Amino acid sequence: MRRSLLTPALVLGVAIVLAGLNLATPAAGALHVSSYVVSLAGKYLCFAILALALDLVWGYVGILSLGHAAFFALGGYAMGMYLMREIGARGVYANARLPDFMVFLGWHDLPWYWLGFDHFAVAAVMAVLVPAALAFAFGWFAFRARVGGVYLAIITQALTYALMLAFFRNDMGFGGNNGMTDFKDVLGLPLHADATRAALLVITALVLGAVYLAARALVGSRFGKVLVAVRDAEARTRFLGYRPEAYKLVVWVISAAIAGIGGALYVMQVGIINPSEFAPANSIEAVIWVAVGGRGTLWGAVLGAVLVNFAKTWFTAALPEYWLFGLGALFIGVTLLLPKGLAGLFARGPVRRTAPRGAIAEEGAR
Amino acid sequence: MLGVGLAAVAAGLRGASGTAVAAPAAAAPDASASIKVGVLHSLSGTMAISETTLKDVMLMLIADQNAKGGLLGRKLEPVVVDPASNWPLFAEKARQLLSVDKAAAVFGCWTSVSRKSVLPVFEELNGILFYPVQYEGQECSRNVFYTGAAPNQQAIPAVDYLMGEGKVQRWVLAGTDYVYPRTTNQILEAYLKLKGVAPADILINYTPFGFSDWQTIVAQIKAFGSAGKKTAVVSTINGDANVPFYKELGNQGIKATDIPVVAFSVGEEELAGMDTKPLVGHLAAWNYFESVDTPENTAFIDGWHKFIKNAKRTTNDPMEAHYIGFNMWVKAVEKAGTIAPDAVIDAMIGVSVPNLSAGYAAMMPNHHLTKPVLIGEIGDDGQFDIVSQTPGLVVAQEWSPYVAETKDLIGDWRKPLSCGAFNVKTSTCGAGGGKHA
Amino acid sequence: MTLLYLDGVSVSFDGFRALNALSLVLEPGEMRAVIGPNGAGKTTMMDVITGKTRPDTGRVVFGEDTDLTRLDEPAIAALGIGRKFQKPTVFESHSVADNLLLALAGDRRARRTLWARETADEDSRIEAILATVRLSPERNRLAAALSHGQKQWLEIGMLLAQDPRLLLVDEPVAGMTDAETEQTAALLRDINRTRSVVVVEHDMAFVRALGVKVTVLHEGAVLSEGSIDHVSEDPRVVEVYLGR
Amino acid sequence: MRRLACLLIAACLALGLAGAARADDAVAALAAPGFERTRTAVVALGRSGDPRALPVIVALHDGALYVRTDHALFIRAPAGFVDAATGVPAPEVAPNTVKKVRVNNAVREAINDALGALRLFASDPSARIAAAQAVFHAHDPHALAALDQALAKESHPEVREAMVQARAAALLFAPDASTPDRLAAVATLRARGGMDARSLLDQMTGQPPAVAAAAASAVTSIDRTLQLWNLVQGVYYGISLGSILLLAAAGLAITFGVMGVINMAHGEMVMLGAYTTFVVQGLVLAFVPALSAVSVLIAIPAAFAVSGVLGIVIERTLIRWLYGRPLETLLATWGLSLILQQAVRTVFGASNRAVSTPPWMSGEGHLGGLTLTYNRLAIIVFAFLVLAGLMAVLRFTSLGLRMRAVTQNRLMASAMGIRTPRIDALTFGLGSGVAGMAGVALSQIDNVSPNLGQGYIIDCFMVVVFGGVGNLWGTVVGALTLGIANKFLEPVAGAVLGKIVVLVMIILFIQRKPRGLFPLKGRAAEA
Repeated sequence: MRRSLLTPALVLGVAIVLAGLNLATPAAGALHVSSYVVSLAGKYLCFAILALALDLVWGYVGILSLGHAAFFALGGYAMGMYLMREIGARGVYANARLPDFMVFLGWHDLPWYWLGFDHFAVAAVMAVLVPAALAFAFGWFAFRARVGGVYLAIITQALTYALMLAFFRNDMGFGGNNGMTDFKDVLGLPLHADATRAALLVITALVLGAVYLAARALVGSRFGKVLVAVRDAEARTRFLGYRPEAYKLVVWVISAAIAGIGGALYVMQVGIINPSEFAPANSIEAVIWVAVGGRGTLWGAVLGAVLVNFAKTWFTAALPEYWLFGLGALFIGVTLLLPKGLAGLFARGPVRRTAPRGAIAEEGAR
Repeated sequence: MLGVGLAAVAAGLRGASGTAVAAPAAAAPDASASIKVGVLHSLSGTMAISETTLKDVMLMLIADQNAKGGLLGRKLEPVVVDPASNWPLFAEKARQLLSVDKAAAVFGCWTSVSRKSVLPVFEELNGILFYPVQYEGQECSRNVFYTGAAPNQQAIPAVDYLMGEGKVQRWVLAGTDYVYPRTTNQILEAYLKLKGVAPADILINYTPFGFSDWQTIVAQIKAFGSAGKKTAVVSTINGDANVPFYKELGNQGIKATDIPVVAFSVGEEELAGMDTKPLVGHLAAWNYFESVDTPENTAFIDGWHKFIKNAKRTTNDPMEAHYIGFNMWVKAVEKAGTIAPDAVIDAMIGVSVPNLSAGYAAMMPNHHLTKPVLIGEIGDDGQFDIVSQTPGLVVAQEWSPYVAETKDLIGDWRKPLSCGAFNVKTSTCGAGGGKHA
Repeated sequence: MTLLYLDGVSVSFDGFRALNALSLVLEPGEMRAVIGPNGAGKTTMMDVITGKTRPDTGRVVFGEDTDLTRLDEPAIAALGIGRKFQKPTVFESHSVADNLLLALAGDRRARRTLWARETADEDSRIEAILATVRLSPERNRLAAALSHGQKQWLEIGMLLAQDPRLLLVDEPVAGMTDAETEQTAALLRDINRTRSVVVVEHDMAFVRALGVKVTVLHEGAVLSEGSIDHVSEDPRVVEVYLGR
Repeated sequence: MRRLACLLIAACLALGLAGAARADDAVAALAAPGFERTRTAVVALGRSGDPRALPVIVALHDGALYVRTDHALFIRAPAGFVDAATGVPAPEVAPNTVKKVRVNNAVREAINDALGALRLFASDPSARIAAAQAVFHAHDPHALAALDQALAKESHPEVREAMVQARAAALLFAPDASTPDRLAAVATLRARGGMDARSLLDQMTGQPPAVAAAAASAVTSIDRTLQLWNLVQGVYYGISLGSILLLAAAGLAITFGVMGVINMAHGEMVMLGAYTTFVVQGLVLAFVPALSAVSVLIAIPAAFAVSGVLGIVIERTLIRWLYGRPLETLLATWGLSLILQQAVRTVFGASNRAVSTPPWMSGEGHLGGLTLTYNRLAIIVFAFLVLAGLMAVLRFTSLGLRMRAVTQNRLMASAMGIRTPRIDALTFGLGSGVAGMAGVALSQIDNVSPNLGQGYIIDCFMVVVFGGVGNLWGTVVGALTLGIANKFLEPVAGAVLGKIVVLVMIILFIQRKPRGLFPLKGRAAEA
């Protein structure tokens, strides 16, 4: 049990230290942590939550989702809608009833699906519920039809792509290409105050820790054992009388909900949410965080998310012209040299055999 | 649960920290150190096509300034970052430029959404952003200087030209589905109706980003244009979608003499990516063309070719905007004698520098520029042949007079008013701008 | 009363007839060996019984009157039909004990397994099975680390844990040493005391060792049936095996 | 030259020298600045019928008309400047002393109309047809006299028809035309049909009621036929879009469909093909300008080679280590695509590159009311040629035989002495090469930019999955279905919504038929 507490404790500790140094030390001081670092750390942790969600389905049941960023973004939008309402009359058009972009489109009253979003609680619930509901609807069909492997990966990609196009449309009532931004405060606390930002960082760390422990309990349970069994030999579980589709569906929905939570925290700290969050590239990147960290180990996923994003931050500033080379090389290197990711370096037990060549066709057809 | 937690933790932390204030962007500059200038343009991803050139032009301008001995006796140091056409990354990088690199001014952004995503950061950290691209207006931040055109500095004169010279009576407003085209079309629609154009003679069409199969839509335009009245297309189609659009125009044999297309986002840079022979005569409205025949422009182009080591590289309107913006910033800093944001922001208003078309650009109290409007026809040499130019300079209308909520607003950052959205009717500072004050 | 009754079952994959109006009757408590050359339809027969493949025509009746062709794998498994694959398939990244735990009869529904805790009773049953399949010392090793023969046994053990009425065993001794083969034969006979078993096998020596009724499949239909001696004298069988 | 001469004579016969005086004023007016004046001058010149008009207008059209500070006009001929008014050589004129007479759209339009009227007497029938069509477009009553002249001596049936139609058009706008004439004209236009006839008839308001009514009914009848054709047109657009998808996806059908490799860098292979086209075009222009019209064709094998070889390299260095781990392959190739994009960006620069469309591929042809744009037509043909080639390779070549052997039963194949690694590499090379050829086609209709590939990769996967993995026919049907569906939804639902609907339909379809339209059957697929 102690080992299981290690990761969350570590994350929380770092978060608190950063927040503390940011607030308690003078801006010029040597120990001072700039609000830039704080918000950056917050962002990384949100991505870590997404990575955890993805690892649950990919690492433990072998469902590769190339559309998980969609659930993340939906959570973000739900929270974004609340933050939008919080702006109230402080928007550009000083319109208390409508968000700026609706005024701009010449709308006169709030669409029904915006009702209730001026309450934080509603938004928070929706941030979990909406992704979960979508995941349920999608998974219900997909897993029943035994769509798997590559096929599932590709239609999840289609899913997020379709959502991206949909949210681009201004008529959707979610701010079109610009999405939602210029948020003022959450629960009356100014979003741009260092204290709030620090608080959000700490809370994100807490949520991440909670999610981590929950996920750990899940995969530790007999349910979790069945998941791994499905990953290793789906047919066998069927002949043992299990219904893999049911297990997949449950974990898929849970995963989507977790992603949603991550998104909700993300939008508060990044201050903008727009359709580009649905871009297939984002989902693929998330998969890569997990791959780099090591699928099938929860802490690996967290590690991967933080490391890759840190690398990205650093690269884009240090060598803006060439960072893509670095990132690309990283992905190739990891998949070639560390099939089990960084976690694989510490993993005990035999390395999982790779299926014999030719299994591809089967994998494809499954 | 989350909310309660947030409130509690925040309260606790505030107690621990006392009052937390954002450090000004350029805190305590020591006289010897170089002055950092942030360059925030996408060098990868979809927007790299347009933005990379602006990064280069900034490097050139900074190099030139250093050759002239820098600024306030200090060297200028460009800080280039790559926001990778990723909007949240724009915000992150802006924050880095201001709070880590302590950039005295940042030149960057192209798309509206990128500007929107960095805006809160600049206002929070009290930085200075120079935004060089024509945009939809409806914004007037104290921390942003809009060196591109507002809708009235591009669209209206173009339409006037077509009505007059082109005798156009029927209009297709085709755009990419995002805020800039929608605002522009909103304004144009109102304007056209004002001019007595029947609603039946206006066709508005929106397409997604990077739209590449224009067959049906071009055919639709063709059909719309065959109703016996002279028809023109006003295109606010963005970036990637333009090349396939014009190629399809060429294929379906729509010549400028049949249905002229006037574009607001197609400049020399975009033309460089097309075979312009089929496009001869189609128009664009800008505040600058490479073909402008003035000594300043010739000098600028030569300098550019030397710097980029490629005599084929074109210049375009946003480059001129950066040229003007940078020179204005230099002037303002010299005027203020410091790079401290507040001083510079105040000093900026009223500064005027030569533009590249033998005129002067002045920074107005609404943080927008006065600009000439040029109409050019595409020539077979990939350049624009200037066929019309507004007699005087046009002052930007940052707030659309055609949107009920904003028709009474003006931006004026001069003290004592200092308001980005001042309502002249109620003579109150609208909440939208109030926060900037 | 019969346990399993295949009635004129036919299956074809784009043109190729894997099963051709196959009929077969299995009595309760019986052990039956099914032999036949490659492509005779042995594995397809298994697939049809366990619901993996839907037959084009024909019925598969289990027990009193359950038509298996209407059910899917988990449902059929729940009825008490266990299957062992040709290639041993166990859960490589689980320990031997966990493999058995997952196989133990019990509520398979997700909402149950979420909260399920391992009971003492389950533990003792696992112990018992481990003993039967001679894997007690391997209890906590990863299945991936087992030898080929051990995996075969573990899989049989999982079938036992399932506590089925009918076992379908596909080539259990493929790749086993003679000693292991011996033990397996004993094991199967042992199992047969309480359950019906169908064994598909190539290894004649093994079939002989089992000493049970033999069905010879050829081109998707029953070619011959009877004791091992009877079928091995049947000229058609000889023709199929030794001819050409 | 001969042609010009006889043309001049004809012109003289037609109109005599009456207009000479007017022409002089007009030429003078040309010299004065201001587009509007230039335009009116061109119109006057066109109507003057003065023999000197044509060369001047032609020169203006070709941008070879220059004006000197003293308002004297000169035509730049290969030999040197020629006085526009007199036609005598003016060697004393130096290029730096004269400025080009500038034109804008209004002037261009006037030029085209004027040239139309003047060329009615050209010796080449096709030129006369073009002229007649120009007059039709201009429908300028002043051209009536010339038209009647031309018709009087015209024997060529098609030319006659064109001229009659032009005459009808002009007549409708002649103030002094009699009602019966107008009615006849309306009938002619109705018979002619088409957009432009419709647009003329649309302007017949304020005419005598009989004419107005006739025009109205003509418009409706034309509209009816147009609607029918629109349907067919929609199908054509669909097929054209489908053929693009087919091209882009054909390569993937090999690498993904046959080999099961999820190649996220597939789009970049296409992109490289497009850039190859750009480079080849440059080289051809530089070294053998004579061939520049066919540089696109030259680019096809080049692109195939470039992408193909790169594909082989990728397979040998990267993919081979990842067989059996398709999901890892996906990640590695994604990384690869990032690298390729940035590499191209570093080499060619971030901005688009211009690939010009050869003359024989630009413009449009008509098939009844159907408009066929040549470059789309070319791409459709190309797509199916590529497909046929691909099938031929798979069916009839020993490579194809080996490929199928390897993909069906690797162990057996290698046991029979097939060098499976080599086959893998070649198969992947083939798929990538085809992608490269797709790039050549795309360079004709889309951006040649580092992001080119990204725009198509998702659609490609959709097509392959929808059609059914490992089945080229499936890919064909998939591509065409998606293309046509898209094009029919676009007008109804709008471009964005249309695409969304298609995507959702695919998602649902995959749920119903997880293995696509034409699934692989048999136990191999069941495993």
